[in-house]
Amino acid sequence: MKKIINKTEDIVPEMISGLVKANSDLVKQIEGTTAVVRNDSKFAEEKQVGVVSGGGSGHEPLHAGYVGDGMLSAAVAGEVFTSPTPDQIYEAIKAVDQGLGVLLIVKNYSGDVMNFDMAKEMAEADDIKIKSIVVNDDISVENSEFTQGKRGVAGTVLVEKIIGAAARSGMNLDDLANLGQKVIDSTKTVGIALHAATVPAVGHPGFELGDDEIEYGIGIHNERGYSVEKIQPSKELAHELIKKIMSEFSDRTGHFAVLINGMGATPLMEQYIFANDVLNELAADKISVGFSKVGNQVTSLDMQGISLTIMKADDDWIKMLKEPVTTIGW
Amino acid sequence: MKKIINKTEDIVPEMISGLVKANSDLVKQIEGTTAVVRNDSKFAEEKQVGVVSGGGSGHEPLHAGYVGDGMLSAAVAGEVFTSPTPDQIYEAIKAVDQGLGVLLIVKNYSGDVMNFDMAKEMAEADDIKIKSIVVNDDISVENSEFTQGKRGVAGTVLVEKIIGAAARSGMNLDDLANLGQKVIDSTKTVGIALHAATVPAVGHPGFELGDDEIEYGIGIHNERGYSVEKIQPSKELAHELIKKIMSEFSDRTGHFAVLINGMGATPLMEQYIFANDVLNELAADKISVGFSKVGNQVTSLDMQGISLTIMKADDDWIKMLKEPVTTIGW
Amino acid sequence: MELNLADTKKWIELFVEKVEANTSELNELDTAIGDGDHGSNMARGMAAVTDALAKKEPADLAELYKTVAFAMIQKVGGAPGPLYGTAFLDMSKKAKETTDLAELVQVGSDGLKRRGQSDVGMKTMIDVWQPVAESLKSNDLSKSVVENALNSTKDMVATKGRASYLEEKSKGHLDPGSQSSAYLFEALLEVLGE
Amino acid sequence: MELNLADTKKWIELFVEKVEANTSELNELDTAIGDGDHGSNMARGMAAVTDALAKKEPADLAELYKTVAFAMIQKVGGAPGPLYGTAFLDMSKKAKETTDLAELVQVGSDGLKRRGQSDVGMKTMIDVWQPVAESLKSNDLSKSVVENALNSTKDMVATKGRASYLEEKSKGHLDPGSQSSAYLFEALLEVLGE
Ligand SMILES: Nc1ncnc2c1ncn2[C@@H]1O[C@H](COP(=O)(O)OP(=O)(O)O)[C@@H](O)[C@H]1O
Ligand SMILES: Nc1ncnc2c1ncn2[C@@H]1O[C@H](COP(=O)(O)OP(=O)(O)O)[C@@H](O)[C@H]1O
Ligand SMILES: [Mg+2]
Ligand SMILES: [Mg+2]
Ligand SMILES: [Mg+2]
Ligand SMILES: [Mg+2]
Repeated sequence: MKKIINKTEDIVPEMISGLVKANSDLVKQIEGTTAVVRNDSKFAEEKQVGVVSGGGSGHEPLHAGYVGDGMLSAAVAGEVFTSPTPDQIYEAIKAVDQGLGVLLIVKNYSGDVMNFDMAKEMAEADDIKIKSIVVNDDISVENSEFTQGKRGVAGTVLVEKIIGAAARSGMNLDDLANLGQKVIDSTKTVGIALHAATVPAVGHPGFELGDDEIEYGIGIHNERGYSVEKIQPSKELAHELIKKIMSEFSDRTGHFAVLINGMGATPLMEQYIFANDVLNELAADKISVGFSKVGNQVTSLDMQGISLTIMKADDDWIKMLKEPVTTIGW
Repeated sequence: MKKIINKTEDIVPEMISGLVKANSDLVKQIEGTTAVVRNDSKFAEEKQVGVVSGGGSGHEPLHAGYVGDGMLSAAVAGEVFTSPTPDQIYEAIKAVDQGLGVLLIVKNYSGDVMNFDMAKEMAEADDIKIKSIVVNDDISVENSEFTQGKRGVAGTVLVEKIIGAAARSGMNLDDLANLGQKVIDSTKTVGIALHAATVPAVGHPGFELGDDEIEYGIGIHNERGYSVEKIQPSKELAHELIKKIMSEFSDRTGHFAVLINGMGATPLMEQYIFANDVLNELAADKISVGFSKVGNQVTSLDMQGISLTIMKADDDWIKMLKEPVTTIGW
Repeated sequence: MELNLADTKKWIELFVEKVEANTSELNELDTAIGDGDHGSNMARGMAAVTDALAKKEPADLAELYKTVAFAMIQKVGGAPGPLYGTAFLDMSKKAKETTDLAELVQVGSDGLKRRGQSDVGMKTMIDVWQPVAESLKSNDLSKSVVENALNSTKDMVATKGRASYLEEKSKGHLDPGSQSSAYLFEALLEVLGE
Repeated sequence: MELNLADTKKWIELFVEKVEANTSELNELDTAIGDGDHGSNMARGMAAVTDALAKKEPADLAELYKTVAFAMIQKVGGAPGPLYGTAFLDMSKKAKETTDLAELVQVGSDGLKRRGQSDVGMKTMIDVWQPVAESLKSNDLSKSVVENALNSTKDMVATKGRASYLEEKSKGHLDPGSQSSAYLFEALLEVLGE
């Protein structure tokens, strides 16, 4: 394992410290935590419901990179691939509550759900109005009574963008939570890996793939997917993922939003080639794409791979996705 | 070699086509070329000197990702690691000239210099006012009469940002060229690689490094650097690069701008840790950092590595670096 | 059965030792069906517990359990932070009413179920806590009770936690959280002198 | 010495064949001291030359050279596009005045120097073009002239082009552009029947 780090146990605090130092006009660190909160001038001036997200580290720019005017009010970073602790989340909640309440955006992992729940209980004890929504866009895992449910992956950033825009526009907490749930229910993602990520504390890739193999349906923590296959041309990969995702939408009218997401070690060049194939096939299928974005948004350390997210989007959502924000990573 | 591509010869046109389709509100493709030009509403309305850059592909988001209001007017993409051809550059020049002339920003490689020179001759034949500046910020190569001169690397994006801001503010062609040269002369970069890039047509990494080795001074086309060493903690890497770069500046007063640049396959997590070490050491040395940026800006395909750019910057330049732009990649 | 303050502290210290001695074993178990960090997560928690106990000697059982709970909640994160944290926090509250060990462990197990929205048979640490709580009630906790409970998770299909994403493929592996809980109750048995 | 339109076309066709047969050899040479693409660059140019010649039969020498020049300028990019392009473009212009081969190749070599801001001894294709131009003038171009010119680049330190970044380490390798130029003049020798 070759990584540009110092001590393994210092990775997260040093990363957050670097992020904050390099972007002090946008964000500041909450003392004693690895949580960051908005530091722009508008933050203090304009009242809105606070929007807080967070989760294990290793998915950068998610979540700290999305703190800013029009997106998150604060983000909490846990250890690598490990949910942050409730006290840190609680500090973030307190730092952003302006009396209008706080919405928590949680990815559906048992650790995250439990830690955010505990933080919520702590905030409730302070009489802070608080709600949470749980993102579970990864359709490669079946949603059945026998599993934790579907995982939250790249679609999270689209949820954060829409909720951030709605919160900025003055939407109240209950409506935000309802909107968030609707957005989540309309958002579907599948990812593929060419090479697994190496967790620094582990020191080797989470799984091995042959020189010509890819895995469909992987998660963002080296969770295995639903099948290992020979690598195909980008066009075929795009076709496979589109087929899988679009089968989840019975109604193909109206607009869709598309996110092509790099997993960390896949260059933009490949992401754009894949985007070209995705957008060509959707156009051929007469699916109207109202918004599209390509880049490393929700990564998995140094995983080589890509994910495709498609959202059936109201016209309003498309507008909200397109609104300018002042964040590091959007 | 595992890459998300179709046919090797289609990489660049498909990449540009994907980029343009996914960002049609910002850029459009110049027909028959792999050049992209601004497509925002302001472009037609506001007159300014055109700013055109370009070069071999494989450095995304450079250059097409920096086309937009406040940065480049157009960008021309060549084959992977190969300068674009003069006729394509010429088309880009014609597409952006509004009668006030066009400035070309060229990276110092003989291919780029020659192709842009030929394009310039073609444009001059059309009576277009045209000048060019050549970026050569990579101090790991000696600048002597025996070499092509120093290479143009990550500092290019800072040059494009400042020139873009100045052009937007209405600066004329001659002044822009002078400003560009001053900025170039004040910008110094050194990079390190943990793993070489794999050129798709070649199919294997450009060079091999041991499991615990890094190379100092590599270029953005797999050019070898000045020494191969055992990997060190991020702090030591930062120290080595800062020492090398700061020795180029006799005057350490005033402000500096800092760019920490990922080479393509190095996660943001590592870039922020490195940024933390760089900014800590500069602060300890009482160097005032007026602007800093971290991310994949000038990449080298799937190279694992990082570069550090430091610019001695006028107060005006710091302001220009901070101005908002509407581009895909800044 | 009761456990006084000194013995309970010894129990926790032995638990810390066992987890620290087996950190990579726990990571390995979690690599098979999770994300490979259960050992690291627990070790971070154990260091925090040690620190907290060194900083302030707990005055009573309730304070001791609370110290353990807070250390784990604040330093572990992931799944085990809230799980162990809630178990020990609920035990701390209960310790104000009773010092009966069987009752305390049952309250801890109930805390796990509440926090994890889970129950026995889902291939989680509850599959160790619940049988242990029951054998404490009938006063026949033994090494083999703990071992059997742990081993019972091997052939289960996980329906909670990260391992559940593997569905059928989660079979054939011990549950990492059950292994760390087995260390907890093996430590208890050592304190009880068995 | 003169070369008529048909023979000049044959020359170019043979050049195309040689480059296409040796694309990976040229890439390998460029991998050692450059970025590994000289073969791919030249092959792209050769395909364009073939296309252009197939599309329209050139009416005279000037048109033929211009066709080759434009195809390379528009399709190669990198260093060899402008270099070969300029050489052939200057030859095309000169061909309007003279059909003397020695004069034409000298004009091509001068074009390389102008475009590349370079001269002999810098480990570039000029180290093949210039000796060839001179031997054409004295009417003693031969295989060994081309071979010697090519081999002379081996021990040079590059001072122009990508190889110059290697400084001393560029020694010991043939210059890739000189190799492709050697193919050009070997093709010429074949047409001249030697
Ligand atoms: N919902 C749940 N209820 C009870 N126990 C759970 C639950 N989710 C996870 N666990 C326990 O947590 C253990 C995993 O811990 P760990 O690997 O440290 O956390 P993470 O899954 O966050 O990486 C599992 O082996 C299981 O025993
Ligand atoms: N300034 C120059 N003058 C003359 N020839 C040059 C110059 N720069 C490069 N060359 C020639 O170009 C060749 C490299 O071509 P190629 O590898 O295709 O281009 P690139 O360097 O753009 O990758 C060199 O071997 C050399 O012969
Ligand atoms: Mg974990
Ligand atoms: Mg090249
Ligand atoms: Mg785990
Ligand atoms: Mg080359």
